[in-house]
Amino acid sequence: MDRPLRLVQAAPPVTQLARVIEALLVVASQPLSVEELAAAAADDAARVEEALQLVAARFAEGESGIVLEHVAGGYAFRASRDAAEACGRLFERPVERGLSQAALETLAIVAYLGPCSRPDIARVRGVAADSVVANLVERGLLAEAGRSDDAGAIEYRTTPLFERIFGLGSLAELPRLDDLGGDAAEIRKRLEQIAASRGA
Amino acid sequence: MDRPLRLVQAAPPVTQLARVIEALLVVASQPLSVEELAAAAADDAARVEEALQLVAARFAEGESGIVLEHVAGGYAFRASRDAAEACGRLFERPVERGLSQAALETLAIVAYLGPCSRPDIARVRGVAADSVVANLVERGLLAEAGRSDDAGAIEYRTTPLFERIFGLGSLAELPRLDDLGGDAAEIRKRLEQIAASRGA
Amino acid sequence: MLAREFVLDLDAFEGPFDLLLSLVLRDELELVDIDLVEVVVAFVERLAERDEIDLEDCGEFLVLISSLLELKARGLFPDEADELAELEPEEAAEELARRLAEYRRMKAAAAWLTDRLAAEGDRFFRLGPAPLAPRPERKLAPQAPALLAEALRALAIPPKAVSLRHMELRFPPVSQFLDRFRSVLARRRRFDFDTEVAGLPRVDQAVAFLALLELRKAGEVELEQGAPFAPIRVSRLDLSLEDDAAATAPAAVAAQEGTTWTARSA
Repeated sequence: MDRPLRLVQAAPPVTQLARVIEALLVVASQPLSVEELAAAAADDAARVEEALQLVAARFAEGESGIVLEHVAGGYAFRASRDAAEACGRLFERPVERGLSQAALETLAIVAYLGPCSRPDIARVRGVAADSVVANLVERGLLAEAGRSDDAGAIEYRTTPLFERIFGLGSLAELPRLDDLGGDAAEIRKRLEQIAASRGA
Repeated sequence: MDRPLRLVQAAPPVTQLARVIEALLVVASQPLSVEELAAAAADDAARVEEALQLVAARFAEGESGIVLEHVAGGYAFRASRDAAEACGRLFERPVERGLSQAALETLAIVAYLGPCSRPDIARVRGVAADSVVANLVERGLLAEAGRSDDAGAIEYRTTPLFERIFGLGSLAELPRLDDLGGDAAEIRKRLEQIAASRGA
Repeated sequence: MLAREFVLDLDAFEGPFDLLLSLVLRDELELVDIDLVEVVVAFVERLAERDEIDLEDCGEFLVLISSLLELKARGLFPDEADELAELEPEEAAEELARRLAEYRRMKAAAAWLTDRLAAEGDRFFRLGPAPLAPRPERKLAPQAPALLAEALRALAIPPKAVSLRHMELRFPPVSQFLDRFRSVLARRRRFDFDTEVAGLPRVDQAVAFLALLELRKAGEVELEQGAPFAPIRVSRLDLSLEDDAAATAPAAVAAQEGTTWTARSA
């Protein structure tokens, strides 16, 4: 009874906490607040603030290519200013020459067959269209066009950017496909049947 | 006239190039190859390799919370392994470990046999591959790679994310197939033994 | 009965084998989604838990699982029936061995990936863009509208039948042999299985044997074998026939009880 039991483990040094914070920040896709960092590190906010000072010193402008930045939502890493030119080159994408087969098929379906939902496109292609459609929406080549009457699925249409890139005054200028069917409904039906016969 | 004009600017020191590389890697969304780094930094590949050594030394496991790794054909930062627990509290693992047996076999088939269609996979596994392939595409581990020449079926390949999650520098780091599993001649012999023991 | 009641825990199905069968027969479950190897493994595991092996159970299971395999093979490779006959037994054995080796290698590769995933599970990295990275703008060169028409026309080309004959096994339906044996038994009271199937390819012989087990299960025939690998004698079970009553009676009783396995295979 003379000596009290030591139940509390000594906290790890702040340098170690600083490393954990570096790790968290390099994985994060958004700035992290002191509270978020403390919760993840299972440590207290005051010590996190202390550790952040160490991180800030290690990752300071002029010292390092990685720089710790305090922004509205918390802390995040950014590229140093003297690497701005190199970063500009990295993110400046070369003009893409062409589209993937999946993208081309999807655009052709929507352009020729009229507004289509993702299940519609999947039926014609014979494979799920979710990621291709998301990608084309992000690139501004497809846009949402309300919900279909029956199933309530979101339908997509081609955009003015699509027409510009394909050099079309309007969708009416698309090359004719009379060999495939009289109208869009007929073509769609035919393609769906072939996709089904193609199987898995 | 005594002193020649200095027209050639001395290349900046490699330490400076190392900082630029750090900056590029901290903002990049994917691993960057030496060529990509060299193009962005407007420097030559040999010097980039040299600078990467400096970056690797600064961001080594055990030394830093941020670690440089060679993965999926390029270089990328990740969190140090000793921060895994903290990371696990804040982030989801890129792919939860619960990949099903079916998913792992499908990944193995595509990784080893190269672009494969769903029927190709079904033929090897003896089970329809549709739902498992759709799931792996959704998780970003497989991606479409065009249509096959003969049957027009969509073919799939593994993604850089697959290599990253499995910690592979490239697909070439997979163990040789010859070293895995059975050999056809040996299996054939066993089949013959079984057939012979049944009597004719 | 073990063969029908043992419980399965598969990716696509959880429950007794019996239920799996009825769901498949009612088209409520896609056979192509079921890993039949798992079913066999589960059955063998249950079997191993028992002290003695019940041949009745094994026979029934064999018939059921082979029927499922046949259905599944046809489901996976629907258009191959005509090409199947072309494969020589020698080639078939070669091909089977090749495919089993390939599948085993893929299983091993999957096991390697599993270990790898466990070892690399503590590597965290960022997915998606960095918080303070510039947003790249993707620019696309002008495209020819003809590409769109081509893409749609390509989708309208009916798929060529893929030749799978290099990897198929000849696999006649069990029903073919059921019909054949029944018609033989309509003419003759007994026949010798080995003589009846002599000259057939081995796979056919195997399917014929399954048909035999099916007939035995239905109580239509009695099977006898004097010693291991001795010829199997097949006798019609039919009480209405008066002749040779002494030989028929005990077999008929066995069929009614439905429990005794009369093939004396030592």
